[in-house]
Amino acid sequence: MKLALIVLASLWAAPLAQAASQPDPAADLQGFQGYFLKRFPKVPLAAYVNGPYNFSKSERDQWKQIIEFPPYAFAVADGKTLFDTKFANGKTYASCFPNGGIGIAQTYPMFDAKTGRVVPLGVAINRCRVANGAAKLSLTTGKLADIEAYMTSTSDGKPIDVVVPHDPRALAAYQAGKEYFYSRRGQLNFSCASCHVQAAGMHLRGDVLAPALGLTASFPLYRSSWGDVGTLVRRFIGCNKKVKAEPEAADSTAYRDLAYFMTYMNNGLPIAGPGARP
Amino acid sequence: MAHQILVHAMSSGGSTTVEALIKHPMDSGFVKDKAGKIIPAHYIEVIEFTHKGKIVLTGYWGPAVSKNPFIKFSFKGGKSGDPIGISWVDNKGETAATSSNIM
Amino acid sequence: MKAIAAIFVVCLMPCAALAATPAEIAAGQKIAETTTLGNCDACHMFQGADEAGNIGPVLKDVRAMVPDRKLFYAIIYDEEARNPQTIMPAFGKNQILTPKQINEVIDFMYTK
Amino acid sequence: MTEIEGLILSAPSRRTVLAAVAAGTAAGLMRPALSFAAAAAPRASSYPAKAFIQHSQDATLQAMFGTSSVTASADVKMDAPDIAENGAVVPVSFDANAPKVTAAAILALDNPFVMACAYKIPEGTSPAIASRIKLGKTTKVVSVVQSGGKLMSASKQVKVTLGGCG
Repeated sequence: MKLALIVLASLWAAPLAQAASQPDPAADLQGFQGYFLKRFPKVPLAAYVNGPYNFSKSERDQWKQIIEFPPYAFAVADGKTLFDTKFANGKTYASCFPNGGIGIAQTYPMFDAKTGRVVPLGVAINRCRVANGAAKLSLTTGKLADIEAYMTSTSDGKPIDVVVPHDPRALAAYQAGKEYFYSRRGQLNFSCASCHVQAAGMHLRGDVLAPALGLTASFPLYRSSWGDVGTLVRRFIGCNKKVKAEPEAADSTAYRDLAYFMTYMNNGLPIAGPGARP
Repeated sequence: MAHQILVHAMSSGGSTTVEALIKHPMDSGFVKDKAGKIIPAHYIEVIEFTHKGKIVLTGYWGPAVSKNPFIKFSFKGGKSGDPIGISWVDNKGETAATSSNIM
Repeated sequence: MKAIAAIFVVCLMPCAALAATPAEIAAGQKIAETTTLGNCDACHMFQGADEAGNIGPVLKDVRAMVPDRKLFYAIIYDEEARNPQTIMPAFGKNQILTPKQINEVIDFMYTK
Repeated sequence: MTEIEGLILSAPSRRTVLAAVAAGTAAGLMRPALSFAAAAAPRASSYPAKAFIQHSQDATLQAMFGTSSVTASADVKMDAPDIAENGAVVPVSFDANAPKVTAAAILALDNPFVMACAYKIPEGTSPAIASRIKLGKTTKVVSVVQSGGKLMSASKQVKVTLGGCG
């Protein structure tokens, strides 16, 4: 037993090793991706976007059957309709984004130098609504998730390209997200990393824990347990609840920064959203 | 955007494969909502697929068919451009129908 | 049957002041297999567990693995104190299980 | 940890579907259907309602086919997972190598009602259908095919597990 615990501990130590005095996202990224590539040599980098399906053939076979006609198809279709629908002022979502919002999801979350805050795609969609006189939508599910599903589908296969600029506020946001990721919380005392780094690829009862590498690439997600499409923020709230911690607000700085760190760690991996999971 | 039906019909080698995804809650009547109240059963009972007006499959579904049901089957014949009709009726008497062409 | 055998084993041990009763062992099993309580099988494989996880060590010949009951209690109570890297929840410290429940889980695990 | 060879990117079919949905052009995709009169609504009266409220295989088959006599046959192939990823969406398909198949049914023996779905299969339609069903708990799933008036079947135990965190 002692031996097993020591082995776990050493496996776990690698991504934590760079306890940062000065945030160095590029070095973190190399360490983070390298850790997983070394630990699971059979899984190529790009395949991490398929999460648990690299670790269970049975689950992978079911997933292949499900994505043959994916259950998120309605969300993509509805999202497109919403995306193309004019606001009262005659403008559309396209007016708020570079390239009319098509093929740009891989650049989010984005650091906004004006406000000094991280802006995930969902927040950008809401900003667009407010700028055009419409009310904000829920950041977790429903119409906003559908719009995000459509926009993400237009980036399918594009490499994730999140930028942490040399701005102390951006670096601080990145660092805060990293600390959130590695901090234990809740009655169960798990960090995000407990499950998605330390126990990645292992079975939690019947479920395979997806590695943190690639995790954000398939969002928004259709989860069978949700019965519809939800955003990354919805998952953050769900995970916090599962470890019996108080979830943050959907629009909180904590979740924005966490999404920033986690998505940056996936830089270079292809967008595979919307995705489907159990 | 209620009652959508997504259809893919593809002909090859003298037969046509039809795949469809139907938007429907398929509530079983066994699940409670957040307030602890049973969500009443609401599911498709009969679904019909036609090729040029002739029935090629009739499905009888119950509450154990998954939400947003998927079905895949194939029939002999059919060529690109032929119409495929799909229609359903559920236990509340709601109906929907759509038509699409074989690719 | 297994429970009865376990009582004999416990009675033969010089350290065991009191033998675990079948009721205690059954209570321990219930706690171990209930997701909102011990949820042990989420991470640990043990005989009889249905579709257990593999995050923690397999719990087999547990008495040989952790012969010291006090140590076993401490592991369940707060393993992080002993091993800062562990992901085993602190069932006692964080009040997921009561001391009585932890002891029942131990009684059950000593039959494995 | 038993990682398997990585599956890079997504299946082509997913991309086809996605592209079609995104473009909104592919045949029949995303047409809101209520106003569409292309096909008449099926007759609800044909629904074998009685077959869908039974609690045993025998009673279900009796109500559906008028007989509960069924023979397990290697000519019925069935595909279902050993362990369901999620009980709410379990892909199940069957493929019968038999003449004159006129109907089929999928049963989940430990569901509240045994019958999941049934099909009337006209001549010219292949007796092979894939769909997704809900399983309330671990259960035997049975595919029954009516061939020349006789019932033949294949079955498989499908395990439904609890989520990890409770």
